Amino acid sequence: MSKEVLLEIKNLHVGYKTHMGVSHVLNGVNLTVHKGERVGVIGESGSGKTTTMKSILRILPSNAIIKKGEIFYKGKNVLEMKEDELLNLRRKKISMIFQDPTSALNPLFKVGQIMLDIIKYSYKLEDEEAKEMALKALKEAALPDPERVFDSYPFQLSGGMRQRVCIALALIGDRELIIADEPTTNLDVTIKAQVLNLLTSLVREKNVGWIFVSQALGAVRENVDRVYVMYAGNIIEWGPSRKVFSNPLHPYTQKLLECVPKLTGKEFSKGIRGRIPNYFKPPSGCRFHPRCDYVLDECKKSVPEAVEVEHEHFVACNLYRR
Amino acid sequence: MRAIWKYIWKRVLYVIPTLVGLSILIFILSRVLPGDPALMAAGPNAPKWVVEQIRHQLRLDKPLWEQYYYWLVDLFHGDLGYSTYTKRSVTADVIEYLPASLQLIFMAALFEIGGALALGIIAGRYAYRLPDNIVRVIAYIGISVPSFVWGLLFQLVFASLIPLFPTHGMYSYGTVPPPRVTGFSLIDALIAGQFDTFVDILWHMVLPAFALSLGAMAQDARIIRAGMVENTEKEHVSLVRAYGIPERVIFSKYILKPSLVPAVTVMGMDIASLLGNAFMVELIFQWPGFSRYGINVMLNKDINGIVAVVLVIGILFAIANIIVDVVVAYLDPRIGRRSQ
Amino acid sequence: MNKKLVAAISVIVVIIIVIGVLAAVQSTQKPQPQKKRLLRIGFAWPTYIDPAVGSDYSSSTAFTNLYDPLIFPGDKGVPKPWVAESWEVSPDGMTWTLHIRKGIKFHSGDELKAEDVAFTIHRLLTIGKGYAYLFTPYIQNVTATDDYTVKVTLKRPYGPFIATLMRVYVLDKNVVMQHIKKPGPYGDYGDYATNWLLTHDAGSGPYQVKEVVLEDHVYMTRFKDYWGPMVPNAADEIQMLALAQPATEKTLLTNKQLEISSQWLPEETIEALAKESYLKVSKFPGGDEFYIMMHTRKPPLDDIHVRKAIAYAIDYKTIVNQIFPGNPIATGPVPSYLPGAAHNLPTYHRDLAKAKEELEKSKYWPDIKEHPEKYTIDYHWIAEVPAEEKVAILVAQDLQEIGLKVNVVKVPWLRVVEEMANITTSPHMVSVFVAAHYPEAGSLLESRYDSKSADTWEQNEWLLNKTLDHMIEDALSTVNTTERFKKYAQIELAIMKLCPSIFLFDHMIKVVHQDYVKLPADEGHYTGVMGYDFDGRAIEVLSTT
Amino acid sequence: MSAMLALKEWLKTIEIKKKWYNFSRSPLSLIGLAISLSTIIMAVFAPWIAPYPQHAGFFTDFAHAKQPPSWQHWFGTDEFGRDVLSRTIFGFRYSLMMAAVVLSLVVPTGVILGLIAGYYRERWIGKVIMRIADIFIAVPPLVLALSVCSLLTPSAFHAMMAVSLMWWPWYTRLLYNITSSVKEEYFVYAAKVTGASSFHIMFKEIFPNAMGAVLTKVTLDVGWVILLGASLSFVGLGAQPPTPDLGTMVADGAKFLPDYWWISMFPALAISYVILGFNLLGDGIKDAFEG
Repeated sequence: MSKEVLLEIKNLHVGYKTHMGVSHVLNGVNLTVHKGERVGVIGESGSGKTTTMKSILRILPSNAIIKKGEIFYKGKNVLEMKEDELLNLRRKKISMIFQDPTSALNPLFKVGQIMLDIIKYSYKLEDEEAKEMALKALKEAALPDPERVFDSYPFQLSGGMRQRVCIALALIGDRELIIADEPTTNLDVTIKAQVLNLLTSLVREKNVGWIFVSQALGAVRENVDRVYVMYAGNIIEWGPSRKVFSNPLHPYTQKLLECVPKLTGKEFSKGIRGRIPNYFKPPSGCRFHPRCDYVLDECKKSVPEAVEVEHEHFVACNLYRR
Repeated sequence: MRAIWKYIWKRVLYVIPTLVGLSILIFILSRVLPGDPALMAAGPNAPKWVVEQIRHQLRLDKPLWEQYYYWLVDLFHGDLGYSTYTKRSVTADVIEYLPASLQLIFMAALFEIGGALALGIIAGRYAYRLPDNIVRVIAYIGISVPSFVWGLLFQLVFASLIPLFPTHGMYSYGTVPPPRVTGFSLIDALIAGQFDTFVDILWHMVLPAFALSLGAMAQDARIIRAGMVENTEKEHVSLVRAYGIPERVIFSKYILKPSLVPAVTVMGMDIASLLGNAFMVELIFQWPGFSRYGINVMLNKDINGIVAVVLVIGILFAIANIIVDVVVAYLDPRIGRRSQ
Repeated sequence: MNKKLVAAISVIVVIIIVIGVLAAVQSTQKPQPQKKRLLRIGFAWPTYIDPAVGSDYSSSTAFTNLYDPLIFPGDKGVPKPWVAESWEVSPDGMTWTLHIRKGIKFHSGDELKAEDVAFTIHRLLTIGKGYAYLFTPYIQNVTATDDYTVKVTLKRPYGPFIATLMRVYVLDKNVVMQHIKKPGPYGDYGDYATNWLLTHDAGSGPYQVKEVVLEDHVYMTRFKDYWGPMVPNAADEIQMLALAQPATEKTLLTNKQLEISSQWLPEETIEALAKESYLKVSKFPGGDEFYIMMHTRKPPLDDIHVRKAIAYAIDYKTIVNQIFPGNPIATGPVPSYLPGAAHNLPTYHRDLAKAKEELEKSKYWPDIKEHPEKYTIDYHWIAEVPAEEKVAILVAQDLQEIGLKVNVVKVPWLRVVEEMANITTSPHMVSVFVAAHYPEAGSLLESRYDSKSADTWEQNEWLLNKTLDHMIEDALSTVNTTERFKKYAQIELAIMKLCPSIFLFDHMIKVVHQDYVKLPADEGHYTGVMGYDFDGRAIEVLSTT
Repeated sequence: MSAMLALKEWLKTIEIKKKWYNFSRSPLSLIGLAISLSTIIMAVFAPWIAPYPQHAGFFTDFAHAKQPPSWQHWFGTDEFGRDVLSRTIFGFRYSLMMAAVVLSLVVPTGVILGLIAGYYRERWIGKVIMRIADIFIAVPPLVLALSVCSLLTPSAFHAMMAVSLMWWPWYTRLLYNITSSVKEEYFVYAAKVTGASSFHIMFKEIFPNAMGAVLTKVTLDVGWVILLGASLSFVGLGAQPPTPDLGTMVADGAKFLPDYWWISMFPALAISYVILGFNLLGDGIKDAFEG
C-alpha cells in the first residue's frame, strides 16, 4: 500500500469553552485518508465524530479551541492555512454533507440562491453558467424536476429531497474528498436506503476520497475500505473494514458490534453499561476504563498507545500491549 | 404577490370585528362611567337648559344602543361626532392633528430601526466582546428609562445646557408654516418649496422622536443581537462556511436575515409603545399632534373625542401590525405560504 | 438583500448626520422676518374666541382685543362709556336705553349699529354659553329702536346692569349671518356661526384674527381703522401662544421669544426669572379671591364652631408669604379693592388656642376626640392649579394640630364643577379662586352666597339662607350706587359672622415680561376685570422684532 | 387552591438547584435580583429607612423648600420642603403595591381564561374568550388605561383597576398558546384516557408546564406595570397627593426644570431603577428556565 496520503489528522486535541469550564472533547485523534479511499468512522453519539469532521474544514463553533495537533491536507497544515488557501480548500477540494439537512439549509433562502452563491464564489461564474452547474448537480443527485427544486425554499421539500440537495452541493465540481457526517441519521427509514445508495454509488463512480461517519454499522461495513472506531474523543481502533468487523479487538468495539440490532438513534442499548464520560472532567488514562469489563490498573493511569495487532489493524488498548 | 394580498385581506377581515368590539367597549365605557359630559361641556356657569341642549346634541338623552347606532351611522358618513372640547367635529380634529403625530412616530420608527440595526449588528458581530457589552448596557438603560423621563432629561439638557435642539413645538419662531395640503408639515413644506421650513421641522422632531424611540430601539437591538448570536452557531451557517463563502457575506446575508425576523415580529409591540408613549412625549415637547389632543380630550371628558382617539389609535395599531406581518412574511417565506 | 440593507442603514445615518449639521447651522442663523412690534403672550388652551362660547381668562383676553364691549372697565373697574356712549334708565329701573357711539367700524368695514348690538345680545342669550349667564336672569328683551339706540327691558330692576355690559362684545351681524351653517341647534340660525367664529372674528376691536390653530395659537394683527384710542407704541401683532410648561416659557422668555408669560407660572419659576435684568415681574389684582369653601350642610362643618375652629387654625401668613407671596390676606368675602367692598370687617387669623376653644364648643367635639376618623374632612383642590396643593397640605397639617383629620384629594376642575352641582357630592372643603363677573361686590356676593348659586361651582357652602338671599336681591335691585354699596356692606358683615368660607387672599396676578413691554399695571393701573389685563390698546411695545 | 397545589407540585418537579445555577451564572441576573430586592426592602421598611418618614405625609416646611442635594438631604428637598430621598423611598412602596395589586388580579384571571380558551380551543367558549382578549389588546395598553382613568376620578385605585383591565389578555394569550400546544402531548392524552376531569387536566397537567413562562412574565411585568402606572401618574391620573408616587413626583417636579432639577430627576431615576431591576431579574429567570 503506497497510496498517496490525502488527509492526515495527527494528535488532534479540541475542546469547547463554556460557562461551566472547558470540555476536553478530542483527545489526540489520528486519522488518515488516502486518495480515492473510502473511510468509515463509527462510534456512539457524542464521541467527537462531528467535531473531528468540522475541524478538517475549520468550521467549528466559535467557542471551540484547537489545543494541539495538525491536520495535513496533501501535506499542508489546514490549521495554519491563510484565508485564501482555506477558502480554496473549502471551495474546490473538500466538501461536507451535514447530518441534518433541515438545519443545514438556511430556511429563508431558496435552494437556488444558496447554490448560486456557493458556485459563484467558488468558480467565479456568471449567473447563467452557475445555474446550469447547479441544475446539473441537482440532476446528478437524482432529484426529479431540478428546476422546481432550484426554485424552492427548503421547507417546501421533503427531508430526503433536502439531503439530496446537500449531496448535490457536495458533488459540485471535482472534489477530492467528501465528508459525509451521518448523512442518513435524520431521514425517514424508508428514505435512508435510497439516499445511502445514491451516495455510495456516486462516490464509487467518481472515485473520490470519502469519509463516511455513521452509526449504521452495516452500511459502513459494506461501503468503506477502512474503518475508524471512535470513543470519547479518541480513535481506539482502526483497520481494514473487513478485519475490524470480523475481529474487533477493543472491548468497546466488541460491545458496539454486539448490540447492532439494538442500536437506535440516541440512546445507547444496555449492551454497554454507563454513559459517555463527562468531558469537563474526563476519566484519567483510557477514557473507556470506567465502563470497561477488563479494566487494568494501568488503564487508569496512562493513555494506551496504539498497537498493530494484525496487518494494518491497530488498537489502542492495554490488553494488547506486550 | 397574489398570496401576499390574500394574506393581507385575511388579516383585515380578522381585525374588523376586533375594532368593532373595541369601539363598543370604549363607547360604553365613555357613557356609563360616572361623570356628566354635558355638564362638563357646558362650562362652569352655564344654565341648566344649555346643559340639556348639549345632552341632546350628544344624544345622551337616548338609550345606549340607540346612541351607538347613530354613532355608527354618523361614522359611515365620516362624522365622529361633536367635540365638546374643541367645539367642532371630531373628524376635523383628527384630520388636523393626526398627521403631525404620524410624522413624529414615523421619524421615531426610523430612529428605532436605524439605531436597533446599528447597535444590534455591532453587538452581534462582536458578541461577548467590549462593543457587545457596551451595547448591552445601552440596551438595558434604553429599556428601563421611560420615554417621558428621556423627554424630561432632554428638556433639561437641551433647553439650557446645550441649546442644540429645540425642546418644544414644531416650528421655530418666525418660521412660516407651509400652506396645508396633506397636513403632514414635512411634505407640505416640500410642496411649498420651503426647504428651510422642512429642515426646521426635522430639527424640531429630533428630540421628541429620539425620546420616543429609545425604548423600542433598545428592545430591538437586543433581539437582533440575540438572533445573530444564535444564528452564528446554526448549522446552515456552518454549511455556507464549509463551502467557502466569505465571512462578510455569511454575516450580512446568512446570519443577518434570519436574525431580523424576530426583531421585525416584535416591532408590532414596539409600535404599541410608540403610539402609547407619544402621549407623554407630545405633552412634554408640546408637539401639536394627535396624542396631545388625546390627553386634552381625556382630561376634559370629551366623550366623542375619547372614543375617536382610542379607535383611531386602534386602527393605526392594526394597520401597523398588518404591515409588520407582511414584512415578516416577506422576510420569512415560511409564513406567507404555509397558510396556503 | 445585503445591499438594500446597507443602503437603508446609510440613508438613516445620513439623515441623522444631516439633521445634526443643519441643526448646528440653524442655531447660528435664525430666519429674519420683517421687523414689527410683536406682543407674544403665554396662555393656556382651551381658548374660544367666540364671545358667546368662551368665558375664561384666555378667551376673555382674546375678546378684549378682537371686539369692543358696550362698556369698558376703567381704572379699578369703574365703568367707562365705550360702544355705549351714554345711557338712561327708566324710573322703575326696568328699561335701559343705550346710545351707541357713531363711527365705529367693524373689521369688515361696515359701521357698528344698534342692530348689531341687539343681534349680539340675542345670539348670546340663545346660545346660552360664555357670559350669557350674566344676562339670562335679567334681560327680558332687546330692541334697536333706531341705528344708534338700543332699548333693553329687564325682568326686574338690576342695579349693576351697566357694569355687566363689559361682557357684551359686539359682533358684526352681517358677517355672522354670512357664516351660518345649517342645520344646527339654533333653528333658523343654524349653528349661529359658532363653527366659523371658533377660528375667526366678527368684531370691531383694535386687532383682528390672522390665524387660529386650535390648541396652539391665536395670532391677531392690528386693525388699521380702529376708532378708539391706542397707546403710541401699541403692538402690530399679538400672538397668544398655548404654553403648557414653565420650562418652555422660561426658555422663550430668556430667548426673547415671548413678551409676557402666562399668569400661572409657579412661584419658583418667577423667582428664577426675576433675577434676569431684562425681565420684569408685574403684579396686579385679578379681580378674584381665593377661598376655601366649607360645606355648611355636611357634618361636622354644619356646626359653626367647627368652621370657626378651622378659620382660627389656618396659617394665613405662611400661605401669603411662602406659597402665594405678594398676595394680600383677604379682608372679607370680596377683594378689598372691588367697588362695594366693605372695610373693617371682623376677620379670622391663626390662633390655635381660640381654634381649640371653638372646637371644644362644638357638639361634635366629644365624638371627634374619640373617633377623629369618623369626621374625616374631605378637602378637594383643583388639579389644574398645582400651587393649591401646597395650601391643601398646609391646611391638612394645620387641622391635624387641632385634632381634625383631613383627606386631601386632587380633582380635575371639571370634575369639581360636577361634584359641586349636588349637595350630597359636594366635598367638605374645596379651595377655589372665584372672580367677580363684573367689578362690583354684588357680583361675588350673589355668585358666592345666594341660594340660586348653591348648585354651581361658585358655591360649595350650600348656605341656602333666606335672609341672606333677600338682602342680596334687595341690594342688586337698588339702582342707586351709593345705597347699593351700603347694602353690600351689611351682607358682607352677615357673611363674616356665618363663617361659611375661609377667606385666604385677594389674588394678585403675576406675570413676567420683557422690560421693553410697558403694562399699565407697572404704573399702578388695573381694572380687576378678568381679560382686560392684556389689552392691546394700552400695552406699549418699545422694541421691534 | 388548585394553583397552590400546582405550585407545590411544580416546585418539586423543577430542579431548584439547577435553576439557581443557571440564574446565578449571569452577573446581570444577580444585579437584577439585588436591585429588585433592594426596592422591595425599601418599600417594606420605608418608615425605618427613610431619613424623614414624616415627609411622606402631610408635611410642609417652606423655609427649607427647594434645597439642592446636600448631606442632610441627599436628593434635595422639593417645593414643600420635603426630603426627596424619603419620598422616593416611600414611592417604591406605591409603585410595588401597584404592581402587586395589578398582577395579583390579572395573573389568575388571565391564566384561568387562557387555560379554558386553550383547552376548548375549538369550542365557542374558547373563541369568544380570545376574541374578547383581542379587543383589549387592539390598542396599546397605555392608551386604553389613560382613557379609562380619565373617565374616572384620578386615584390610585382607579389607576390599578384601569391597568388591570388592560393587562389580563396578555396572560390569556400566553396560556392559550401554551395550552394549545401542550394539549396534544401524550401525557395529556394519558390523563384523558384514565378519565381525569377537564379541571384536573387543565390545572394539574397543563398548568405546571406554563409555570416557568408565567413566572418570567410576571417578573418582567412588574417593571412594565410600574412603568404604566408611572405614566398614568405623570399625566395626572395617578395616586392622590401627598402620596409619594414616583410618576407624580416626576410630573410635579418637571415644572421646576431646569433650576430645581433634583425634584423630578431623582424620582425619575428611581422609576428607571425599579424597572431595570425587574427587567434584569426577569431575563435571569427566563434564562434559568430555558438554559
